[in-house]
Amino acid sequence: MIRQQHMTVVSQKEIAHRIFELTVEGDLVNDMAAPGQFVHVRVADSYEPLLRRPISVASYDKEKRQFTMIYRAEGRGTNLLAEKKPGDGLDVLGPLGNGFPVEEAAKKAYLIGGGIGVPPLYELSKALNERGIETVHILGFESKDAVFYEAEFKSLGDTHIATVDGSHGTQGFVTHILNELPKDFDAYFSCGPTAMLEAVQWAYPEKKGFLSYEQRMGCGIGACFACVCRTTKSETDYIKVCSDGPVFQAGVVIS
Amino acid sequence: MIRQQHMTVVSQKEIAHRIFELTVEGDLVNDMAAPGQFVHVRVADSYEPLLRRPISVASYDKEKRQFTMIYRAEGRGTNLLAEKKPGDGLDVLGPLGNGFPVEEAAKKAYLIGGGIGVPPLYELSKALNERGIETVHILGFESKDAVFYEAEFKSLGDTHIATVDGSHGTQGFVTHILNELPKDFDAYFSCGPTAMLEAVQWAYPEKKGFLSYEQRMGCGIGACFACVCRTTKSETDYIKVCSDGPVFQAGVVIS
Amino acid sequence: MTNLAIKLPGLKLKNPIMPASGCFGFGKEYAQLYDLAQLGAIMIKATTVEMRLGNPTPRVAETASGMLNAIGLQNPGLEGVMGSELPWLEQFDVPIIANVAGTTTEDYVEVAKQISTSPNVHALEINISCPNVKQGGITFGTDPDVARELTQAVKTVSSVPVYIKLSPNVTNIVSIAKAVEEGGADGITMINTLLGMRLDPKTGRPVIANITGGLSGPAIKPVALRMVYEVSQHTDLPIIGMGGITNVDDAIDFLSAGASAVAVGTANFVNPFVCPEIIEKLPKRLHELGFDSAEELIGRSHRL
Amino acid sequence: MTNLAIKLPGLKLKNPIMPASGCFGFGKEYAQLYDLAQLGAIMIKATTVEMRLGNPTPRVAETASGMLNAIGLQNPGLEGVMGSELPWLEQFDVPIIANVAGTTTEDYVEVAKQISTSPNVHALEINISCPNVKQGGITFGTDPDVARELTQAVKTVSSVPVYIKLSPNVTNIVSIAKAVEEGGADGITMINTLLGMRLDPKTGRPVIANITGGLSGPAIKPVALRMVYEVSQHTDLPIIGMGGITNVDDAIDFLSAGASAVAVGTANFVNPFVCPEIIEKLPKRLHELGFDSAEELIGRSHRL
Ligand SMILES: Cc1cc2nc3c(=O)[nH]c(=O)nc-3n(C[C@H](O)[C@H](O)[C@H](O)COP(=O)(O)OP(=O)(O)OC[C@H]3O[C@@H](n4cnc5c(N)ncnc54)[C@H](O)[C@@H]3O)c2cc1C
Ligand SMILES: Cc1cc2nc3c(=O)[nH]c(=O)nc-3n(C[C@H](O)[C@H](O)[C@H](O)COP(=O)(O)OP(=O)(O)OC[C@H]3O[C@@H](n4cnc5c(N)ncnc54)[C@H](O)[C@@H]3O)c2cc1C
Ligand SMILES: Cc1cc2nc3c(=O)[nH]c(=O)nc-3n(C[C@H](O)[C@H](O)[C@H](O)COP(=O)(O)O)c2cc1C
Ligand SMILES: Cc1cc2nc3c(=O)[nH]c(=O)nc-3n(C[C@H](O)[C@H](O)[C@H](O)COP(=O)(O)O)c2cc1C
Ligand code: FES
Ligand code: FES
Repeated sequence: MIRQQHMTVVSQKEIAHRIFELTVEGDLVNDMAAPGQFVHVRVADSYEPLLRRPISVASYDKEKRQFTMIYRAEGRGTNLLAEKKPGDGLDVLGPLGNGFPVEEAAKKAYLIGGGIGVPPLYELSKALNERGIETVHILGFESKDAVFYEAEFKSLGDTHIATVDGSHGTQGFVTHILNELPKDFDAYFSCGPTAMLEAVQWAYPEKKGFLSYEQRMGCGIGACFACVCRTTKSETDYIKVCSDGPVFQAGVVIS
Repeated sequence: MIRQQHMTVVSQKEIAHRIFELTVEGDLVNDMAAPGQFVHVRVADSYEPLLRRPISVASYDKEKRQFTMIYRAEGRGTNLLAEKKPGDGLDVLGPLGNGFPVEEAAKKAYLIGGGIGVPPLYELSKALNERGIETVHILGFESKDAVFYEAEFKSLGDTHIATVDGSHGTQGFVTHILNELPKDFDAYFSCGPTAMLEAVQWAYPEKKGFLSYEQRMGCGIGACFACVCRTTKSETDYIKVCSDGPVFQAGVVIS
Repeated sequence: MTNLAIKLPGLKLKNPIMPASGCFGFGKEYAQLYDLAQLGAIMIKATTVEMRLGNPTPRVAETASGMLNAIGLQNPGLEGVMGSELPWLEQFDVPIIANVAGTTTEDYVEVAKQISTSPNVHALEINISCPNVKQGGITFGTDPDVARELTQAVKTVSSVPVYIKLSPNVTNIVSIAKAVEEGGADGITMINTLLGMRLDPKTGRPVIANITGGLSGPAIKPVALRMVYEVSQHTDLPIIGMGGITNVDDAIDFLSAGASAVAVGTANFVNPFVCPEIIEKLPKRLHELGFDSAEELIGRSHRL
Repeated sequence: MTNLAIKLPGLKLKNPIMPASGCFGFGKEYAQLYDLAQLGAIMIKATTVEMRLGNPTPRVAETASGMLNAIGLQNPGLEGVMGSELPWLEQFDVPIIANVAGTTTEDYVEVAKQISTSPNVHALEINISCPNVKQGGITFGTDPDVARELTQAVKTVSSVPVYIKLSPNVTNIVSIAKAVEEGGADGITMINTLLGMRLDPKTGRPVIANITGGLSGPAIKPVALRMVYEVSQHTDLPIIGMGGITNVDDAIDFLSAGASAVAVGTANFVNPFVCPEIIEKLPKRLHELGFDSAEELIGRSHRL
């Protein structure tokens, strides 16, 4: 069920340069169904900024009724979000969308993330590992000071880091790492910039893959037609990222 | 000199129902020249609310570089102001306008205030007392729970309180008290709703009086012509409350 | 008890609050959140003869206290709307106002004729004002003669009362309103979005793929309110007012300005429960203001 | 070094930033705060033949990310402005753009003729768009023929280049722009305020004594930007753009959209130092964006 809830900030921490880890608490967490879902957050009780901001669920804990978001403070809204302190309220609409289908992985999965696309892969990796599936993490960042959750991912499986400027791990993009790795996995899951998703998709045309897309959003629940993409099915077919996605099987979305 | 300064909140206290006493610190205080001046406050670093809010200086202390405002949290802006906590920043433009001419009182002065017009009379009373002038305070409020600074004014001179509902002091308006008091003063100073200023003005046509006016403001410094009033001088004469006032000699302003 | 009911041509509204067209889809998504029967009515997304896929993305951009959109009338087409969306909405006891769009007069006539026969469609809202379709659309709303003729054409075929949705992007909105009144309109809905644009300061490029978009939200409320105030004084048609309504006091303002009911658009995205919340708060607020019914409030600004 | 200078008819601007008319009085107040010689130019408050006392108060009201004003062209009249305000401004090395207003063509001609002879007035800005004067004013800005004729009349008498200030309250701003171009205008300034209104939800009464007022501030920026973008593509006249500019990126947006310089209005009330702050930040921002001069940025949105 989708709820709008005034949740409470439990903690907020800058875990990399302008990257914040924000944990909030409330009953809404009970309805979270799969890694890869997102929430639509109202950052201020003001008309400016007006719209909610879509942020992925990076991890959740139903027992504690808490979930964590990881986001980059970039524009007006996310910078305001970064000012929230423990005890503050936060208006959250969610959980939204359909997450990654963990049941589609059999033995070994590649989790490929770029920048602020990395966060949802964390809960995904935990879920896959719980099912006994081996996970390999290939994560790309701008530079060393933007890298986060390396240790967390390492504790769940092999983890490879690429940075654009080479200041940490391999220099270049995740695709540079992928080229070097064996193709011995049965499913891949990816989240990041659209260009990265495209590249990953092309790299493994024969594998089962699931990609999480981004689009500018209005409502976040499927009513406004802001976030549509055409699909490969037919000339007239389209999906809404917010309610049909954000995760889609590789090969479906025309981006 | 008028400055725009990012001042620091020292304390904020609800001293009566939805009436807040807010003290801030910064060099801007050095330029305060007279009781009755005001500041133009930006309550949020947002476009909404957009405009600054004019608030009188209730008291100031140049040594501590602090001044105090007393205001009613009523609309959008003042309610946001009421959320400020010690240590928060506050964008203040001031000091603005011309204050009360303390030198115009010889021996005994009446200070007549209504509601949120009462605050500037506090600094004024202190200044008059310092000059050895006897002050009598006639203060009107809506009801008992809106009364503030009674003890403070009492420590400076005779203090009479009227409340509209009679829950404290005399029932009725300040004019009810004025009718009962001797006319043995040489100057009066008044701040409050325009209707009250009018009534006071009519009550003492023969006395020297100084009234502090309110108008909706844009710039607060005299540039936009938002806050004008016609005067009794001539058909074409007008004043700007923000820069020519807010204090004017009785009989000048047509309100 | 405060009476919220409002009677308008074709519409017996339980209350004067309804979601605005394009901001509520065909109701399905919001039905997950609350019972749609609470609403005064529902203005569904624009319907065109054929299915439309709309504009490329990005289709929305945020602005100060507002947003731009250029959805481009994406909709499943007359067949899809009548075959599946409207029947699905029949489960709720709520009148539907069908928003009709097109490129030519024939388009409008075709959609109006057919969709007005749906059992739960109680009125049509003729969208002559959408700024996001390149041909047709916009000109209908900016020329009084064209607006009059379109109104007449649609009136001839519609089985239910016809409301014309006015564009604010005009020099003289009263002249358009009078023209559609002459054309036989039963009511007016206003305003649609103001034409606007946002650039990315880094690249200098328009943020919206369609370059320009329609501005909505609190930012436009002063313009909308002024136009409702003007039009309500110069025509006898009832008005459903909209533009930036976000809370109960905004709704009160539009009724005071002369609207008989109001629609809430963009605010649904900010607070998906905004319509039921306003409906819940309205009786208390009316009571505080000394009114026994919503109806008494209509046009009070003119009487002061 | 980043070059901020811009050359426009009659104006050698040190930089493209200036305060907008009516938001800066005649400069005296802001001169207490900073050296006016920093400014690209100053657009002074509207001047009419005779002194005007303007509208009753309240004259301003706040709206979401904007404000309404109905000052009503209060000003000391031609004599006062030429006799005292303009001479006072001569102490600053900054070109003055005199804003000219009136009720009849003769009024405009009279003010233009005289004020254009002041030594520090380098250009006129003809305010055919003020929504707050009841007769005249507004209609000049909404009819292309009337706008053309007024432009011609003013051009005939003016000793300095003439910029026409356009109203956004029109169906087709390009047609007005083209008309004033035909009339011989040297440039365009745009936009003036959008006509709007605010009610007090408690009483139902308009907050502004004049009932309606002009909407300005960040709320209108998307509309202003769209109009500058359109007009700059359809006329050869240089444009001084304005509407909601509050920071350096807003200024960048207007230049990108096709303005050759920009004016800052309402933002002066929020931050009295906004103009010098934008001027200070502009070189660094241009450099970051990869430009060596402000001029290169002009109209870049069209070239992408
Ligand atoms: C399904 C989904 C999940 C996301 N998860 C995360 C996450 O876990 N961590 C994270 O840091 N970011 C995430 N993003 C991107 C995040 O939504 C944007 O970074 C954020 O909205 C930018 O807001 P702002 O206030 O910083 O920028 P502004 O420039 O002020 O934003 C202006 C408007 O543009 C929209 N916008 C700007 N950038 C984006 C973008 N990249 N995607 C969608 N809308 C955008 C904003 O939502 C807002 O409406 C996600 C986006 C989507 C669609
Ligand atoms: C010179 C001067 C001194 C003042 N001193 C004090 C003081 O010491 N304590 C105090 O509580 N109040 C004082 N006021 C009144 C105070 O400015 C308003 O109460 C306040 O602006 C209301 O803002 P809001 O956000 O609560 O209301 P909103 O309704 O959100 O305000 C909307 C707009 O209207 C303006 N406005 C609303 N009410 C008034 C008003 N009464 N006067 C002027 N503008 C108004 C606001 O400034 C704002 O621009 C003073 C006013 C003036 C002109
Ligand atoms: C995303 C979006 C889509 C819209 N689609 C339509 C539409 O299909 N038909 C229509 O008549 N108006 C449409 N509108 C306009 C709204 O119905 C409404 O007139 C306008 O947004 C002003 O109201 P608001 O400020 O409450 O949003 C749309 C508005 C938005 C924001
Ligand atoms: C208080 C006020 C007074 C104004 N007076 C004038 C005027 O006298 N002449 C004029 O041409 N424009 C006048 N304007 C319009 C501004 O010059 C400007 O065009 C408009 O406000 C949009 O810019 P902004 O959003 O930056 O304020 C006035 C605007 C305001 C807010
Ligand atoms: S954001 Fe509204 S449909 Fe997806
Ligand atoms: S508030 Fe601008 S002149 Fe007084």
